[in-house]
Amino acid sequence: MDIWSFITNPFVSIYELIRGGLSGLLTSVGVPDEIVRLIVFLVMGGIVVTVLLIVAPVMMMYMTWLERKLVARMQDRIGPNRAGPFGLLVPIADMIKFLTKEDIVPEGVDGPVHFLAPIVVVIPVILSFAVIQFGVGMGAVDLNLALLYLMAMGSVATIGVFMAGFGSHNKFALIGGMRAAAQIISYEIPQILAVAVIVLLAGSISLTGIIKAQSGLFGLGWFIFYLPVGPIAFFIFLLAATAEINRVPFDLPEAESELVAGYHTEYSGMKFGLFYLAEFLNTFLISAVGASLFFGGWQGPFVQQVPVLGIVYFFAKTIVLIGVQLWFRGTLPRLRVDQLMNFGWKRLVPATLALILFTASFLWAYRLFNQFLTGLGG
Amino acid sequence: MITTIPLVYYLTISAALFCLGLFGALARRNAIAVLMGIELMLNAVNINLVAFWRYGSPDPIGDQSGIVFALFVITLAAAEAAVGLALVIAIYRSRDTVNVEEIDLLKW
Amino acid sequence: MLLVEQFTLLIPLFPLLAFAIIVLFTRNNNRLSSWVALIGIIAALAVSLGVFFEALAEGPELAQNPFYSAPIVWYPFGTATLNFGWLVDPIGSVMLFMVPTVCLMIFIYSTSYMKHSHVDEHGHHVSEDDPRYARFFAYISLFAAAMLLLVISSNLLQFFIAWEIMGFCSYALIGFWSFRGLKEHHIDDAQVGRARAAGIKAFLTTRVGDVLLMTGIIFLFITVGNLDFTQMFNPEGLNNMLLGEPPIGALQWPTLIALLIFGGTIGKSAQFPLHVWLPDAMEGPTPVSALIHAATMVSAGIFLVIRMFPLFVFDAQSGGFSMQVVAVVGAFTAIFAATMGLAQSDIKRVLAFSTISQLGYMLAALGIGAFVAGSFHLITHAFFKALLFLAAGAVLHATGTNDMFKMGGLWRKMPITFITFMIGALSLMGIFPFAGFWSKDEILLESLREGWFHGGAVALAQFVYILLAIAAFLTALYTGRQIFLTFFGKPRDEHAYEHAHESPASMWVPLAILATFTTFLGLWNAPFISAFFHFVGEGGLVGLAQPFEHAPFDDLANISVYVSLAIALSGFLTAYFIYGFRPVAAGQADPLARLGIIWRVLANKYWLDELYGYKINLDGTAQPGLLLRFVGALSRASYWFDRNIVDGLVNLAGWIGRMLARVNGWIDRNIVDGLVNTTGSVTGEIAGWWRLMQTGNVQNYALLAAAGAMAFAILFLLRSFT
Amino acid sequence: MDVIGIISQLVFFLIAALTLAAGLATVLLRNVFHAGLALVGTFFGVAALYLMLEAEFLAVVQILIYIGAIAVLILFAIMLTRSLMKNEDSNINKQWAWVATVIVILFVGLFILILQVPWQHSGTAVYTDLVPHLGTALLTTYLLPFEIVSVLLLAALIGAFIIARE
Repeated sequence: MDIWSFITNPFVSIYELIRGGLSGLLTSVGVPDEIVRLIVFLVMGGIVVTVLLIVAPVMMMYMTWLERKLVARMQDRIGPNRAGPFGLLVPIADMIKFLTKEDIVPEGVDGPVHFLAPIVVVIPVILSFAVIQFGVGMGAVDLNLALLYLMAMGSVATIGVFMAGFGSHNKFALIGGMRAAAQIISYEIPQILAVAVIVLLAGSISLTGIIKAQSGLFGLGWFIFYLPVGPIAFFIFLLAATAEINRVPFDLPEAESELVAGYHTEYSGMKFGLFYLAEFLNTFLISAVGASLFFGGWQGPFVQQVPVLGIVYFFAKTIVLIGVQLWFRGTLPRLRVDQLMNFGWKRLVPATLALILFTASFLWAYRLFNQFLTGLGG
Repeated sequence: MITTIPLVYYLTISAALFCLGLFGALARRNAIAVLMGIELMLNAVNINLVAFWRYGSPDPIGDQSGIVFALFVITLAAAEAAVGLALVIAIYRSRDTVNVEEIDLLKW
Repeated sequence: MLLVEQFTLLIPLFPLLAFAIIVLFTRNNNRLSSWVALIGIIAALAVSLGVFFEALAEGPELAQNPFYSAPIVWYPFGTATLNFGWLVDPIGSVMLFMVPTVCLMIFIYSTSYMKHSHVDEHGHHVSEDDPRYARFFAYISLFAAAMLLLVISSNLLQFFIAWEIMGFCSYALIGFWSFRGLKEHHIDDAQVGRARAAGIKAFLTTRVGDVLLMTGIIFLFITVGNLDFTQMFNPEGLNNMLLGEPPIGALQWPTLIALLIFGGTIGKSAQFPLHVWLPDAMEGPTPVSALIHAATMVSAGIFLVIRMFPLFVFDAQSGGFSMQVVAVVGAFTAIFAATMGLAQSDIKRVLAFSTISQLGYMLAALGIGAFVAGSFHLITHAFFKALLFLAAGAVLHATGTNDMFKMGGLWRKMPITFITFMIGALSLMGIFPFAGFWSKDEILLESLREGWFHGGAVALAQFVYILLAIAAFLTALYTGRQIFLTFFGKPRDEHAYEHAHESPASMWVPLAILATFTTFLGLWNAPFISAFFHFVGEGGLVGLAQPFEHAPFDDLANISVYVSLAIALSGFLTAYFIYGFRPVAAGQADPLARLGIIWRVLANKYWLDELYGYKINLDGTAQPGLLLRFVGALSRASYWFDRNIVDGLVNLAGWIGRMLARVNGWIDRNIVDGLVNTTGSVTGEIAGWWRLMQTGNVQNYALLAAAGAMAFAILFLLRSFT
Repeated sequence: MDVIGIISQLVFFLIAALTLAAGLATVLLRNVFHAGLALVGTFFGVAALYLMLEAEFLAVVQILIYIGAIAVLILFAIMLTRSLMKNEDSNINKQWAWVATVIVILFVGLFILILQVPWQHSGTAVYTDLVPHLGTALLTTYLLPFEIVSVLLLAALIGAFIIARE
């Protein structure tokens, strides 16, 4: 391994070094091959998971900071500015607060359900991170069913929301939970259909495949540029995904003016912190997925030569998309329940169906045209 | 990996799950619990279909009929759940109960 | 190499797209809608011409290696697959040249024709669009799309789908004025009634043929196992039909199927006895008549016979008589319709009967095996008949009436229309050198040669020749009558004459273009050139390997030319002596009416409408024909019979029964009841005990079912293990 | 048997035990909501079994449809009909003893049957992307059932809507 490739691709290089060293060590000690592979698999998996589990909460903490800053600017305020420079230590203070606050369990709650709900909400999100491709060759797993897997994980979170709403023994929580569940299953459909458009374009349901399909045009052949399908699909995806994770303007399940705090009304301390974590990780997740599907993920100029640029591109795109969602939050009012359901079922679903039909027929015509061109050449 | 677990294991689990589901469907009072029992039975059947595909088919890649049938079963289960639960809710609205024993308009 | 052929499927797609766009988006904007339709048909024409020229470049070899691809898997079931695609052979490519060209002319013409002028409350002449202008263009676009789809169909089922779409379009367009909005001044209630009845009549009459056709297709699929034109006629498939029991007596399968398919043609191409719808179809707007008569609907029927020609040939070779039937029906219809055409006063109806008659020519030609002559007449007829209809439309648009006895002397007012109409009429009569002359003469020549000079006498061809020759005379006669009544003599209705004016450019330019085609198209297959024959006939046909025999340009041909020219001229001269020499004055009856009873027979169209059709009166009312009335009367009679006699018998039986029942009742109450009550109470006791099984609890039932199933399973297992 | 084999058997037994335990909880738990959650657990276990059988696509579909749709629907129905099931004396009906007898016999019979039949393992280890083949099979060989199932789904959609609306 020469120094240039180490500099241009440091993370993967370090990973490869550790793996090579470990397996070499074990083989030289005389451990059978099969066991070596098993141990290396477990150890390297552990390392990747640990890195992910550290990066994700840190990311989330600074997203809360970003949200406060941005929303404050939109509301003509300064935002956090006391703890540390530009208030950069506020998230840390927040975390300490969450960890040290008393965990109140109200009377009459359904004990195990109430206890497990925040965990069930957080786990699918973290599991989803397994398939995200953070850079060139930097995904925990390169699953060939990655998109389907992401959708499946997104739908599992509903169970957690249900548990929180039902287990709290509180009518606000119950209504919030039911609203959340109805909203999630309603908006799951346009989301999956919008993603299906991209699947049609890329001809793959693996995230790597989709990102690779956008490598044209000097790393800028992103699906968002596929007019007119790309922007429309992206718009629908963004709306549906925002609704699916219950953020403004679709934050009815936790509408503070109607339902106190929705399904997590009865949570405090670190359990509330987990809900909070899940919400921000979800925001990060859908931004990352959106960036991968529509903006080429880690694709960009010179990424083939300098792979580490991929991480920069990926995070830049993701943060811009997060910014867009925060912008929603800063500017848009909340919808009513009937408006929400009507919009989902009567506007988004038909629109996405039409879009799929259009894309498919367009691709068909394009293929025919290509055949024609081939005929010309022959 | 596949060779280390005999087919019999899967069939046994499937049989056990099927029996549990049958018990749920036949012995629970709550109509929704009855539907849950039926879902368990369908799942058991699916395990069988997939296991037979995996172990029994001479060409598991080219001939995925086990998977296809499992997919159809899942689809039918979804339709069944939707209609079944709609019926339960309709009954609940008109008779204020979801206890299967009280829903006996056909009684002698 | 440029392969325009790859884009054949786009041809019907363009007008279809135009239809969709008009219906979905631009229906509120008349001008835009007409442009959409025009662009659609122009695009179709462009691609069609590309395909046509490519086909010309391929030459006669194209017949055995047609442009063919069936990439669209419509439905795979079992081992058979229905694939849709395109098939362009020589005659198909010529149709691809003819159909969109004529359609384009009609479309351009319609943009002006569908405007109506009337006098508003201030006394000004106002010209405004028909209230259903956009809809009209949507319909004719769909019509053109269906016809183009039919022409390029690779599969009989695809063909049938297009065929049925056309059926619907004809219904919608013939009945186009079947209701009337508040502001519609140009139509009256009588016309609304006629349009309504005519639309239904056209639809239902053609339906009879369509059902026969569908039955034929089903039988064909059963016996041959394939509906693809390229694979249907392979020898094994055809020979399959001869295996097994013949369906009805001596009628073998190929004959039956060919006749059923020909039934479709009879309906669609208005052959006797299903021709009754076509004259009434004149209630639609004139461009529609032109579309139906020239480019689309009736041509589709002939084209069906052309496509299925190998089947007819096979039937003839295996001893069937389907081709004879085609020839006899065609020849008979040719003369039969021509006689009726003599006695019509409506300018469009004369043309309608001439269409029926000319279609008869084509079928007679196909029936005696003169494939190329029949096909060529189909093409030329499309051009000159479209021309005639559009010119007639210009006349009635200008005069506001379609009664020829209210016209007269119009040549001064409408010179261009007159000249173009004359060209079309001369072509129809078969006067040298117009297109109709060449194609019609060829049919006569072929039948003449077949009948007497081709190795012995063939009675069928002789019959055909005589009938067609008489029909040619009659054709010239009624066409001459039409010309003299319409354009010559003194105006018989001053108001209509005053109102008349030359049409705008968008109406006469299409006329001029069509007239050009009519003048020169015939040379394509003139005996000394025969280019059309080389292209279409020399390679045989898809599914028919042997080429058609090319008749030499010999003495017989020369004589035949003079004979047919003489027949036509004599007919025209007869017309001149009756109508032109001493013009019919206003209010005077038709000179031919002196024929008396024969005239009345002809003018009333042999009373066929009254016999089995549906008579549509001028005032918009309609009466069912005798057959329909007979069926109606029959059902009324059976109703009466049922009410009075059957019911009476039943009532009598009832009364007797009641009397007996009284006696019985006593016995019953006193003796039987005792027994029954005993039985009943015993049963009741038992049942009261048994019914407890019906708990109404679904889980009980399910448990019993599960236990029962299990018991059976255990029984089965025990048996299999021991 | 090698180490990997032992480990995979251990994993299998773990999954099997969890699946059956969750299934048992589904049919026995008194609180219907808890039973519903146990049902979710069973679904997860079955998905894991699919993974053991190398049917990844089906595993993901199992999670997406069974957990994401069917289980959520069931939990919804439980919430909508919740209030009446509070003070119920028993969650098991009167015929439970009969049912138990029947299922025990059934299970024993099935188990004997499973052991008796000489199963033939013809499957070889195949790790390839099965999904393209599956998609092709669905749209060619199984096109007719596929279309019928889609019509059935539409019918169920409309039917459920008509039945459940007020």
